[in-house]
Amino acid sequence: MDQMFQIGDSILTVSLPVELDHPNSQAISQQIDEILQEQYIRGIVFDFGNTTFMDSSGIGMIMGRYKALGMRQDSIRAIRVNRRIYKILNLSGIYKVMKICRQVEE
Amino acid sequence: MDQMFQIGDSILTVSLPVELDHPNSQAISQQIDEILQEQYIRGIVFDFGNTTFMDSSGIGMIMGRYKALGMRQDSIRAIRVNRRIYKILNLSGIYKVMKICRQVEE
Amino acid sequence: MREEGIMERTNEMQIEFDARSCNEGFVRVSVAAFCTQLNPTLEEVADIKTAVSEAITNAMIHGYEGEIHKILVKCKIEGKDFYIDVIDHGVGISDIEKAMEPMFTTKPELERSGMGFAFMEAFMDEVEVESTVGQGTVVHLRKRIGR
Amino acid sequence: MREEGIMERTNEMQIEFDARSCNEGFVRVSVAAFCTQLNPTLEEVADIKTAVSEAITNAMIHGYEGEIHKILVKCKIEGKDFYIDVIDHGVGISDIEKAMEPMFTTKPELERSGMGFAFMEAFMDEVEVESTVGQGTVVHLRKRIGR
Ligand SMILES: Nc1ncnc2c1ncn2[C@@H]1O[C@H](COP(=O)(O)OP(=O)(O)O)[C@@H](O)[C@H]1O
Ligand SMILES: Nc1ncnc2c1ncn2[C@@H]1O[C@H](COP(=O)(O)OP(=O)(O)O)[C@@H](O)[C@H]1O
Repeated sequence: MDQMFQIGDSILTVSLPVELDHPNSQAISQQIDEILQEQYIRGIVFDFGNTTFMDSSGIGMIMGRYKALGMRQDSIRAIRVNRRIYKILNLSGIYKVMKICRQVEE
Repeated sequence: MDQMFQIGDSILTVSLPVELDHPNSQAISQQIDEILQEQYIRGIVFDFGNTTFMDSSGIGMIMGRYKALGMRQDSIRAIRVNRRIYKILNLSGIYKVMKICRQVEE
Repeated sequence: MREEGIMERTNEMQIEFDARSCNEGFVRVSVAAFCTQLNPTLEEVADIKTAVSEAITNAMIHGYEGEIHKILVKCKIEGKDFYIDVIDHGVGISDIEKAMEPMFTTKPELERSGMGFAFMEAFMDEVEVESTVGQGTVVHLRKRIGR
Repeated sequence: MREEGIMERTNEMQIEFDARSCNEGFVRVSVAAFCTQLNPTLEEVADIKTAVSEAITNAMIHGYEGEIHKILVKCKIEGKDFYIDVIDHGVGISDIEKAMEPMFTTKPELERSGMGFAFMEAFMDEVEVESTVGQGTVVHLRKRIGR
């Protein structure tokens, strides 16, 4: 699980799992919150590079972390987002608070 | 479906599907029997190169074709057989009438 | 009934499972595997998986509030239509209209986004909810495949 | 029951489906996906898929003789044991001992090899059959995962 989390320059990068569903979102929320308690983190990058499935539990997880970081502008970001995940993120309205960088698709 | 069957020198080579189960075995039996009615075939090579699943319906299909060819020695053969399929073929006793060539596994 | 003719266009299955979150993945996979008979696109399969995931998560979190009881997922193929009913015998919903509003959630403390029904509606052609407080909830979903 | 403690080692699901041969694949996939919770090896998953395939094919071909009725597959995880019951309400088996002999089949004209029960026994740790003529058949399968 530990390669899932990387920290550099007070930015936490989270490699999200293949399926960002309810059980996985819950587990990741917890793990991120532990890290946030241990050290100063000024932003979180959600890496969707491996993620092919996501539902509204994932949206809840991201929104929750945005709140945990104090709802500061530019504090969260999504990278390597494929078409499907992009659609879901868009639909949720979360793009209003999170910059989304799309995956280069083959 | 047609690339599934190739004929050369009166030998029919059948590229078996990923899952050689009951519905697939039934369909293949029918298709082979049509070919056997149309032209002279002296042997059948079952190519398991893509096959990862097989159950006793597959054994029934092979035995049925062996009978359709007159139960002649060396009239049927299995090639590119992986470990799993090899186990199943062995268990069934079909190796007594069919030469089995194994897949080179990585 | 013989496996021929008009009846071949109908096919049914149902899965009953414990309301454990570890079961969500296998239920999605099962429903997706069943609907491949309709030759859906990858996008259509993803839509169905997301909708099913929302409905069963709701049954666990809201319907049963984390207790372990049975959830029933009924699937039916009829022509090009794929029907899914997700049934729980949990607490039920008092105001269905309100529950279906985007962003509305009764469990913000569990980080629910309130987008479950909105996602179901976005990805399916029909979403209908029947519910009786104290008795449970049925979510009817329908999607036409291959348009 | 809360989702904690000792109960986490038990988990149940069941699938009921039409006895159409096009359903065999999805049922195998569902059972395999459910049992991944036990962290099985690929070989163990393949064993389970083969055994389930044999039992449900039998329910269709022998139990219901091609007619479309319901087949029920019940799965239970208990500790390291995976239990599967395959249930039909078909013609039943008059002589179970004979039926289980390798190479014995009552449908040679359908190219049955008579190896179905032999495969189930080879790939599972336990195979038990209950049957009543005219009422149906239950095949109990058990496999211990991770030895
Ligand atoms: N199966 C259910 N049983 C009881 N209440 C439900 C059920 N499904 C949904 N609800 C209610 O509807 C509300 C909205 O659901 P939804 O749009 O999926 O958002 P969320 O799950 O994020 O709360 C829930 O907060 C809950 O109050
Ligand atoms: N569910 C069932 N209902 C009725 N008869 C069955 C059932 N399963 C098995 N049988 C009987 O047991 C015999 C042996 O089954 P099996 O070993 O699977 O071989 P096969 O399916 O190739 O005939 C069948 O030919 C059939 O007579």
